[in-house]
Amino acid sequence: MLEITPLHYTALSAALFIIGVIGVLVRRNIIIIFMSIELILNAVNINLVALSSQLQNLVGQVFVVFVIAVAAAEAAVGLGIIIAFYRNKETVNIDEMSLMRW
Amino acid sequence: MLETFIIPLLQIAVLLNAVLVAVTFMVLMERKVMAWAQARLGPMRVGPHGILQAIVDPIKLILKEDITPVAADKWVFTVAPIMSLVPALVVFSVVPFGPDPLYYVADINVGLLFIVAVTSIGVYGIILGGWSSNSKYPLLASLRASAQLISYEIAVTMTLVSVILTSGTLSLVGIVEAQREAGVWFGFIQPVAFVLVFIGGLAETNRVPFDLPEAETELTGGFHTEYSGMRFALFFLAEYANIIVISAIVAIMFLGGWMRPFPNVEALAFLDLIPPWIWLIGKIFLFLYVFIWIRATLPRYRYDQLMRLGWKVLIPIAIGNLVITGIVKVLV
Amino acid sequence: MDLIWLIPVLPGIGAALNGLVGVRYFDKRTAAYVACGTMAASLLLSLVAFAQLLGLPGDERFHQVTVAEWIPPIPLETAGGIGSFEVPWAFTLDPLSGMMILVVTGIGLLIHVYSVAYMDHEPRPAYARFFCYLNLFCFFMLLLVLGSTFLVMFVGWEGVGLCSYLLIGFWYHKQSASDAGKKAFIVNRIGDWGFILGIFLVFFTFGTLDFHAVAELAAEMPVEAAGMGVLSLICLLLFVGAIGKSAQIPLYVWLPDAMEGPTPVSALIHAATMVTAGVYMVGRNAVLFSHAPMVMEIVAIIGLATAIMAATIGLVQTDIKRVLAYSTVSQLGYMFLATGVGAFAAGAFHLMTHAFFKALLFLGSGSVIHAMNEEQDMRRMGGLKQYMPVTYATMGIGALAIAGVPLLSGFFSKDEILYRTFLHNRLFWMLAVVAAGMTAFYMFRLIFMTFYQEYRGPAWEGGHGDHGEHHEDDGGDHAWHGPHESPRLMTVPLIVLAVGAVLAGYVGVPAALGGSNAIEHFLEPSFVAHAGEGAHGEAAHLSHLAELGLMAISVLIAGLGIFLAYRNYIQRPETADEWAERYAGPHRVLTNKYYVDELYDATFVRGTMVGARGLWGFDGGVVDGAVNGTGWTTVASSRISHVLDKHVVDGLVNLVGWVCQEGSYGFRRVQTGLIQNYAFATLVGVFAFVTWFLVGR
Amino acid sequence: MLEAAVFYTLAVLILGLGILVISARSAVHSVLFLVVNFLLVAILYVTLSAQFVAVIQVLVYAGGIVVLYLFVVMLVSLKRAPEQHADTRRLGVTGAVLAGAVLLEVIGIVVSGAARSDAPAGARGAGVPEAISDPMLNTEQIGWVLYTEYLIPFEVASMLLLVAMIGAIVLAKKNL
Repeated sequence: MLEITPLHYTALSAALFIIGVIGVLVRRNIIIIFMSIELILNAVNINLVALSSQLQNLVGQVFVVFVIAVAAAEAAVGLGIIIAFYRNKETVNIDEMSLMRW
Repeated sequence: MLETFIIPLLQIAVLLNAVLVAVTFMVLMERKVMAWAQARLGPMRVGPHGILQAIVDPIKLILKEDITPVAADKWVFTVAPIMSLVPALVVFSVVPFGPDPLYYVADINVGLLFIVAVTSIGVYGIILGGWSSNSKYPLLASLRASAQLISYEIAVTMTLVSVILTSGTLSLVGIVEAQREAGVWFGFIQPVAFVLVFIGGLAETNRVPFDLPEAETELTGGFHTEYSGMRFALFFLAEYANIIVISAIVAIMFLGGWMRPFPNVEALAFLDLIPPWIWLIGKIFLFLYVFIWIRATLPRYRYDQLMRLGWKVLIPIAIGNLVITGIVKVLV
Repeated sequence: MDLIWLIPVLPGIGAALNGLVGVRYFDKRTAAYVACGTMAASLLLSLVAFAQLLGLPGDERFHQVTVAEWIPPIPLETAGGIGSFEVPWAFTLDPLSGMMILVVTGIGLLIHVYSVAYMDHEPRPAYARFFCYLNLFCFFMLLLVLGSTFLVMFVGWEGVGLCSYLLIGFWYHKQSASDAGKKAFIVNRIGDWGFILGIFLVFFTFGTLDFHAVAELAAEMPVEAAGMGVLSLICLLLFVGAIGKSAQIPLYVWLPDAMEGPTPVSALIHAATMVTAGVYMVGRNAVLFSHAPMVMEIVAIIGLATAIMAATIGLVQTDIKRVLAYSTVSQLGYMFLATGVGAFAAGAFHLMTHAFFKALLFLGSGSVIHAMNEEQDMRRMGGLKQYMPVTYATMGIGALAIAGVPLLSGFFSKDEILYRTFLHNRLFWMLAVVAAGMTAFYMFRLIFMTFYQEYRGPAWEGGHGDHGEHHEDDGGDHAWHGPHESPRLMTVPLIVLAVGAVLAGYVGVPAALGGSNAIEHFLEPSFVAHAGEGAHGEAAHLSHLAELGLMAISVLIAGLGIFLAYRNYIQRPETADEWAERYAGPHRVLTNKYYVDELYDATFVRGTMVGARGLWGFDGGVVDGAVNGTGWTTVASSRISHVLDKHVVDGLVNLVGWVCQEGSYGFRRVQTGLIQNYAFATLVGVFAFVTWFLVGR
Repeated sequence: MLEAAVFYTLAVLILGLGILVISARSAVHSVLFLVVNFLLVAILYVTLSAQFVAVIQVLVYAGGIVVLYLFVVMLVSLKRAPEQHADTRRLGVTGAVLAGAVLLEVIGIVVSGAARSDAPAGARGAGVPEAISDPMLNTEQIGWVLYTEYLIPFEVASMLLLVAMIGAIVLAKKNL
């Protein structure tokens, strides 16, 4: 228990991941949902870095860089969509974003 | 135990105190220099030539009533100044005052990047401070400040990359050593970067002529209009600490840090009698003086001019400088 | 001599120039110069070639030039196994073709020159077109003459047929002209059918199409004295072709109608050159025919019958050109008679002399027609001697020559034929002499009706006669000022031809008259397989005295014919009508040309029409019925298919759609528009996967 | 011992801040917690001797992306609470329960994996030049891998960022 193995990091990662998932599923403010998604990405990153350290392999850290780049792109476009949506509907409630259903 | 905890803690304590004292004296210095520039005397009452004013001012701020507006988000209102000050102080942990490990808290291999990263955290303090006040002028000021910060951060970071290319390392100690090996300060190799970083530093610290977030004529007091007492003092500290940080970075990167002028010229060896940390502090003071000098000299930019300068002038020049540096680096 | 291929090509170039460029861009002068220039060049070449030919020893007068490959070797089955079917563009110059190219180019040039004036009324494009056709005709005719294989000759053969069609129908806006053109073309088809079959058989039999090779191979074969062998069949088929082209019974009907074409055309194509192609072809294959005596007999009989029949029709015709046309048919009959009795050289000799005097006569008649403002009926002429003396004189010479008056060309060639016929069969000789007498009669009837008697033609402005009878002016753009002598361009060829008509006979003065019959010896190598072998038909000989006697008889008969004509048309012009009344039946038959056209019309044409109607009815009733039935069946079946389609297939399709629709009503409830519920679905998947992973371990 | 203490402290803080992020009533508070969370994660990276990634985490995440969130939160000044309206069909609670179940399962896997202790220790991926022995060389090594082996993905990522930038501008502009 006191020796920190990669499995500890994996457990931490899984827990953070699930927290993010719960955030995505439960909250209705779409901005917070986005932040939950960032949490999920961070959980993944923790896993990557931990395993990179464990395996003495830098590829994990390289992928963290890519994940961050994708997260930045996602945030930029996603928040742009939110702003555009807010301009029209004056709301950020995800339950009110259902115009395209039948 | 000694090396991992005691010495660093001592270093941190010394550094923090030094910075905080330096800030108080810098306020005095600013007032004095401004006064001289405007043919006034400045503070003269407390101590000889008002020197003790530097001690009196903080005491005043600490003793003042700490007001929290009713409509404010109290929690955030409290956190904001801390988030503003902490990054400014953290940055000092990687600033080397001399070649010996005793002179710096840490020499990490991503030092410059660390500085950039940590200073970028400082923007939270401004934004949250303005937002949590729940008042229109602070909100506008904080939006202005954060936009300005982010814009100029791009230009400054891009410029720093060209310096990194020149030195070949991210470590601040390494950069200084690289200047020793090069035999010349990077300010002469990278004059454009020098000027750019300095201008960017002016903007990042919201100094004249880029002090729009604190433009009294437009926004009364800026993002800290609603602040008073100790929390205001923290913002104040953070701002001046940032100025010192910028000065220190510019001094380290472009003026050889702790080294004497012409470190390779044996004839000037007598200058080594002065300890390295004094050299660095001297250079920092030089820049602080220039900051104040500029404040006393230049008028304020308009906001659109500010943004145009950042995006359409500085960033293109920074990219061009980077490209040229890269080409020269490949060719030489 | 290696350049003989240029002889046909030059007029071809002229034709191409006039046809492709001239019709649109050349003025009349240029077109005329191009046409006459190429012909003159061709004539010059022919003369040179002929001179070179004469320079050779008698038994080496054979020169063959291969210009290019035409049909590359193709293995084909023949009687003697697999043969190689190979046809080069090869040209042969030997005495026969040498004589022919002189005739074609020489008379061709004269007629070209004549046409320059004669066709002057034509508008510019038609003028160029005319010379294009005329040049093209010369090209094909020379190809026919010079071609050293059957197939090259056939190309020329068909080409001249085409040009004949084009030139007969030259005034295509005239119904009768275009009909005549079509008639000529279609009647010729029958002959060509025989010709091409003959060619097939030649190749199948001998494995080659080269005349010389065929002749040498055929010479090896036995003479088919009794019965019909393959050689006889070949000769018969070839002769069918000759009949068509040379207007013999029963395919002569197109030639009189061909007179609808311009007169120079009649002179060149339908008198001097093309119609003699049949004779030439038979002569070219003399060796083959020599080996088929039975066919020779047929040739002689048909020639004789044609000679007599055409002559009798010629007696009563009133159209000046038709008289000449029947005369041509008759003379061609003579030529076939000559070849039929084995006197190939005599036939060729007569061919040459005939070319001169018949061309002369046609051109003369053209001159008359020209003078009479396109009038062709002799009954509306008369007394033209005073108006056009040159024409009168030259035509008179021509008539004397054709009538067989001694010392003129016709006398020598015709008497040679009669003499050889006499040797062959006396009955033939008698009939031929009668025909000769009739020839003399109708020729002089023509001369007398045209140039003597009173002027019976229409009046002209400023002249005598009343204005009421003023003839329709065909030209329209120029006023007619009465009969007049033709321009120099027309009279000069007449004179040249008249000289030719007088002198041409002297190349073949018979031995009986102290001559050496040079032409016969000259031509002889062309009619035998191997030079120097000697002629077959020289079995019988008469004494010179007997020969002279025969001549005297034929001259007497000719004189009688001339006298009768003189009596009937000069002394007592009414006699002709009296005779016509007295022998009304025969006269009517003759006037109507033995009703042959009507007969053909009733049998072949009507038969074809009836057959076509029947087929049309079959087509309309049975074939169309079948097609319509098929269509109806299709429609009916498609109706059924439609019903099936609508209810079964569409039903299935609609069923699928309905099922999808109904199903989707249920499933669309899943689409709540709540993004988090979709994310929940993902989570369910994750849960399932992780569970599987946990349990699976 | 020290390592374990640092790890557990960081883990508790990270998870606690994560829960605060998703449970905070005010979006601004969420953002604040998120920033702190990211900073703590960066510290975690430092303990794993991944300094470069840690700095990037601070620079890009904390200093860039979250600032963007903060802007948006501030711009979207809501007249009514964003969570006011709730669709009746949403499966939020079920989802949370299911997510918890997944977490339990994963931890079960982790625990059983730890019990077996046959983790592929020392298993190294192919194509990586050397071990991360010297922390001072971390940045250099990452740069090396990134600019040689992963050059094309790197460039693709840059294109992605460019496209995202243009897209964001197009979306945000009222009228282009």
